[in-house]
Amino acid sequence: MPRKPTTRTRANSSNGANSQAKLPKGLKASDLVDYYTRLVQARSLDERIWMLNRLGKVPIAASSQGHEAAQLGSLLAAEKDGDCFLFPYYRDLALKVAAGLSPVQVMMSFMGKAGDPYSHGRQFPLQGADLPHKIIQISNVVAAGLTQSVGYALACRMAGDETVVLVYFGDGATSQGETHEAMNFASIHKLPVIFICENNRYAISTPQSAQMVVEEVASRAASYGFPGFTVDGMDLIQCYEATREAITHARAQGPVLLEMMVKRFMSHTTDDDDRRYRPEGEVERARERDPVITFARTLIEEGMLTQKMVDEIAAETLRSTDEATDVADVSSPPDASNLHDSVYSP
Amino acid sequence: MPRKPTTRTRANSSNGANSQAKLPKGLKASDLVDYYTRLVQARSLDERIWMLNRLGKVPIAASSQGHEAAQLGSLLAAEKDGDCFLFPYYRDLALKVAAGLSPVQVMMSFMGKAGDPYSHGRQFPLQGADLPHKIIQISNVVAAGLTQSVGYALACRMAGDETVVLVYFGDGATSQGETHEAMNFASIHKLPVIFICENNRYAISTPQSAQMVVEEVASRAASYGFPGFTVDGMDLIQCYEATREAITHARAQGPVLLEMMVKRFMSHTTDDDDRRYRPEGEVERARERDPVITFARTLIEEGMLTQKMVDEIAAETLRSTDEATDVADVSSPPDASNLHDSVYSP
Amino acid sequence: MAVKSVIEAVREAIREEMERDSKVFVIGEDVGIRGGVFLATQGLAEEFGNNRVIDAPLAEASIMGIALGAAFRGMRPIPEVQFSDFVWPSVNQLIGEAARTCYGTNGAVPVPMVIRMPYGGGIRGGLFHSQNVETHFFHTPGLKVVAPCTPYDAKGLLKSAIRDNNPVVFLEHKKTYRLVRGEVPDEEYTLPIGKADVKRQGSNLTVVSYGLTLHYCLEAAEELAAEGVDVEVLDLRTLSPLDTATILESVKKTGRLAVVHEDNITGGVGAEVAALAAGQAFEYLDAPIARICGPDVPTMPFAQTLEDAYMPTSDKIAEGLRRLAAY
Amino acid sequence: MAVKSVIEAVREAIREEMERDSKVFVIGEDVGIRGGVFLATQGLAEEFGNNRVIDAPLAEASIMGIALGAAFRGMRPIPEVQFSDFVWPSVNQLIGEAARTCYGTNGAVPVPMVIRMPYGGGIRGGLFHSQNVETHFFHTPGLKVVAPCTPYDAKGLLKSAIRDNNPVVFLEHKKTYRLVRGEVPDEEYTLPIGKADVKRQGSNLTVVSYGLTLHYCLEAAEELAAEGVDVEVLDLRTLSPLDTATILESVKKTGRLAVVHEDNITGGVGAEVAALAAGQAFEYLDAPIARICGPDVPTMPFAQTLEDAYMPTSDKIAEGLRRLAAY
Ligand SMILES: Cc1ncc(C[n+]2csc(CCOP(=O)(O)OP(=O)(O)O)c2C)c(N)n1
Ligand SMILES: Cc1ncc(C[n+]2csc(CCOP(=O)(O)OP(=O)(O)O)c2C)c(N)n1
Ligand SMILES: [Mg+2]
Ligand SMILES: [Mg+2]
Repeated sequence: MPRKPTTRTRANSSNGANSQAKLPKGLKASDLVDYYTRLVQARSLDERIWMLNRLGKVPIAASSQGHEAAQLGSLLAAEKDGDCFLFPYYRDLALKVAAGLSPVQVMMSFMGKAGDPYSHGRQFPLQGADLPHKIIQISNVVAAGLTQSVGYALACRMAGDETVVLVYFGDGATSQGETHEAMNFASIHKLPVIFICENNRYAISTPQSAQMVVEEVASRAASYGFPGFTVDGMDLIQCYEATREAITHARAQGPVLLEMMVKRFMSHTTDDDDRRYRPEGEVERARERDPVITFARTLIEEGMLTQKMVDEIAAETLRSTDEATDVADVSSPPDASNLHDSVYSP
Repeated sequence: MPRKPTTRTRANSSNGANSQAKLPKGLKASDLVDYYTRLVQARSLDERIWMLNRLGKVPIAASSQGHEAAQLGSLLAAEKDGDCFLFPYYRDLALKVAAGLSPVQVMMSFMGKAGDPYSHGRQFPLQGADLPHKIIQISNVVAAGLTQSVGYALACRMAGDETVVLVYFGDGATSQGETHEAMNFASIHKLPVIFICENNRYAISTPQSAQMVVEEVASRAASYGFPGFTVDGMDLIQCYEATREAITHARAQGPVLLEMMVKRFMSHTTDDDDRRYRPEGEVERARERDPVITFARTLIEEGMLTQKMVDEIAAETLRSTDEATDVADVSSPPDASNLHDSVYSP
Repeated sequence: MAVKSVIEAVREAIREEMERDSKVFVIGEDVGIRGGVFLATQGLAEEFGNNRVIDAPLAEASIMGIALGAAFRGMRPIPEVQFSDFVWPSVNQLIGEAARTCYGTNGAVPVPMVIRMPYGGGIRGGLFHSQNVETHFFHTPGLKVVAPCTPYDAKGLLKSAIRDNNPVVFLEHKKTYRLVRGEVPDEEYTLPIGKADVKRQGSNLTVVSYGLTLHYCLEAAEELAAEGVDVEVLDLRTLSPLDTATILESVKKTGRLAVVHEDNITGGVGAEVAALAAGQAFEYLDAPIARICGPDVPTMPFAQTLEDAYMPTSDKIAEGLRRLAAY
Repeated sequence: MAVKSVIEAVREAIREEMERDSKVFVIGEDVGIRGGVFLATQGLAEEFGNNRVIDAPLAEASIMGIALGAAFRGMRPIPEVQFSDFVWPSVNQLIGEAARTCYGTNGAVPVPMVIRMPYGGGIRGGLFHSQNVETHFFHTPGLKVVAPCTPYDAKGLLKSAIRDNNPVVFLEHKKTYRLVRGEVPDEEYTLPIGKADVKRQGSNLTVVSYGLTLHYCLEAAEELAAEGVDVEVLDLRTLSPLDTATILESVKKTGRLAVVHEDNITGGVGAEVAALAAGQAFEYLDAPIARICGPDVPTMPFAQTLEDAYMPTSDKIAEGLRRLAAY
């Protein structure tokens, strides 16, 4: 492991098209089409959820719109690797959806129904655990998952596993002391943890400049003697590649910090109104690099998709979203008696 | 303020003599003699306190032996500046003594007598506040003083003061999340805080290698975009000069991290036995650079002191220590009724 | 007098005290341009500048420690914890340091600071946005704990808290913020910390509560009045120091005591109130002391059904009081 | 059976469980080569290696969070908090996360972990090495809290705690470590969590306590026996879940209840015990419930005079019991 890590910023394609001319290492065309489909499905659900909030059917939601390329690119790398465990955070809607939940399960969770796969309606949507898809997110307390993910990695090593742990968090979470503690411990024990910072340059209303003096979160990896990279989080393939490399490094040599530069398209949550604090036009400009659009463009350019297929995918995912909404809407909430279950484990 | 700080290691005089041929900037010969006297007094008290512990008269003590040059060098800079406020930690016995307490006050504090100037016998020795000497140390909870010192600096700025705050801590404290939070906040607001790490490469029994991967704590200043320096903490004059420069920088441009490399001569506290975990001969080797000896040698070489004066100082300080011990020993403990006072402020 | 909401009363109190005393300042997450997530500090950054309304990085321990350090230097900081659920990373500074600063310096260093926290449930906040945290601070000598339930009390007590020379944990029940409205005098006033308030006079039994559930107790009392039971409703307002005199006086008068709170029953504030009465008004008690409190599960779940099942509602309270009256 | 000290019993329990189950590991500050500052883990690093006895950096939040994360993966971590006073930086992981993990995942993720903490005063530890922290965890559903006072109980309960699938806060009173000695069976045994123990049978009044003060209660009981008052001394051993049945049974038998603890009186565990009796054994009570507890000052000061003034000693307890018996 390099003792003096350098911060490497990967090429930033300013036009929004992915820079890869050929298939990225380890992927088939069908993988990309598959992930495009998951991306569109996630986006469709995300938009619908926001609307359902306005209709009073979903009490709260944090949107992943604008973060999806980072989430799905890293997820794709984890899936291809086959032995990764994920500690996402509350903004990782697309990640959690794409990891394998059905649209119905997603909607159940957002409406607080008994069918919620994460917590049986006890927690905020998609929070708790989805063990079948190797995901744990105990809370939405910012940065609380970081030390836990490091402990998980430690336990995997103790148990003889080769598992690599991916833990996700925002730029705001980097201010928490526990982020420092987690990275420090992971570095001392050279644990296979990839710290993925989805940097959208906001913690609710607080801009990055009020959170830190440094330009790049990735530069802080130097404090722990492990590598840190800043990548274009709007570019799914770049995120895939960076994560794939990071997984290899992590398994062999220890932690990596990946900073993925993303844009938050929506307000912080459905409870927030970002017009209070966001410069006009910022979101519009950011949407020019909407991963749903740019990824489709790339796949069409590469001949993996046609416009017709794109349209079909859009129609199909929308149908799933509609159906899921209807099914979840009429499904049962958890029974009141459940209140007292599982305070303790047997 | 430099955005990309570099870590500068100042020349290490391996023979233990101070490298300064002339008087350091801003100092008179009498200052150095004065500080030598304070150093010897602090050492004398420190040794006596340890002995009194073995005699059952002092329940607990953390020795500053081996850390004195760092503590007194920085104190001298603060005193010469004239507008500094100090947040020391539990190992800063020499600093607290040299800041102006009488030997009697020191002994009162260690014996838990009513004359304890820091807490009236409520706290561990020399813990609480010594406002006449501009010192606050609320607790011995490791790293708890850092954010407080940053808040103090913030308040000074709000009040229009030019005060610079010096906060002291060990290498162990750098692992605490709050250390990260304190440095991060100070950097964002460019507050006049000097973070002084007395690095003795141990947190009780835990060597630096089990605490962090980096070689120099000072390198972590880069994470906050402010300068960090590693200096020889066994060299009082070097610590003076580095702190003096840091004060100027801090007042004009914001935080500085000063790492002072020191040696812990004694066990962690009177409760500890470092033979359990310390390589044989380590302390003996470290004592070759005992600041009490090397500083005397320098002052003799520079013609500021004679051996006779050195002997007189030793005799005089010992006499003070003896006297202080006797006075404190027969003085009264706090009255039991004091238990209920000052839980709240009027 | 104008009718205002709790959040308006809180905002007014902060604004007036900032105007009155330049040492008062606010620090917290999103308190500046955003005005706080509940808008308690809306407009203050514009009026007093970013130096007195400081948007902190997302790090509660530093918010608390920095506020504390500023208090050492004579400032009167008002740190905001965005939701009480997020106070935990900061409690070393609060329980460990702030609460013991005055004591640990034998009175040399007072800590004039008010830690504001929106707390409590009933707003679909789930496990991490509904927490009742009062007991932890109630059980910490050196802290004062205030938990008002009306705009009038909130404003008067917050102003007193800001002028107090001790760390005051000021608990604002989120659900009351916009729901509870009431008259607030136009002229300046403060209310004493440490004084409970009899919100309803009664002779048959005493209910002690605070925060949101106080309102539910008043509703329940009305129900029981219709059934001929005259309930006295006592609003603690301040949890610490506890107004033991007012509690004991009421219990001695009615001979029957119920304690109601949203927080988990075991080891909650209600346990102390019950123990107080069982120790110092024993001869006056005509019935077992009733506690109608949140169950011992980790706060309110997200689903409506589960949240409802958790909450001590006016119906549940009325039922408990009915049983107590009938004993 | 051999006579052992509390610290020996603790060490044996950890050692035996580590031997029995390779999933058990220790993490904390100075737990390795140093063997912990109280030597609770002495020799374990040599025996089980540094991978199972991990010297952590000085950062309690990470110690707790890392232990918790390891528990998610099926390990059975035993994080050590060097002194209970230093638990505060870590309580977000403990109160916020660990306690709600099982509940917040609807039972999918159990948390088999034991958080060991030396706690309590009487050892000239001053304000920051004497803290009684039990109430904060007692009032946190999802945690279990164990506080034994003899070597026999310590060993049997620690072994059970390690085998339990929930986060157990295991409180070891520092002053008992070497002071309290007692017989410990040579053969393997465990004791059930959640069961109080009648340490002395009696018929005139019930004293409920735990930890160091339990021993003082036994001394006071002997004093009163000489005066013809027959005191039953009940050792809670487990604070959470509280053994309400045993408490109520004893109170119903004697009709008089005193609760004794070192922790601050207001809002302490004693308040809950008193509230329990005042709610569920009201008809059996012949006297006001007495609480003989630490005063409401921030723990024990350093000076001997002040520490003594704080501490509920056997004399103070005897006096309280005498008054209760005479009521
Ligand atoms: C400990 C804690 N403090 C405060 C909050 C409230 N809060 C929720 S999200 C958030 C901002 C997080 O920003 P960032 O980490 O950048 O993530 P993003 O939402 O931008 O993806 C805040 C302050 C919280 N959930 N946890
Ligand atoms: C939060 C906290 N955890 C643990 C301790 C116990 N403790 C006291 S000093 C110490 C080691 C500190 O090492 P370092 O910061 O390097 O200072 P040094 O003693 O070496 O000067 C520990 C673990 C404490 N006082 N506070
Ligand atoms: Mg962000
Ligand atoms: Mg050290």
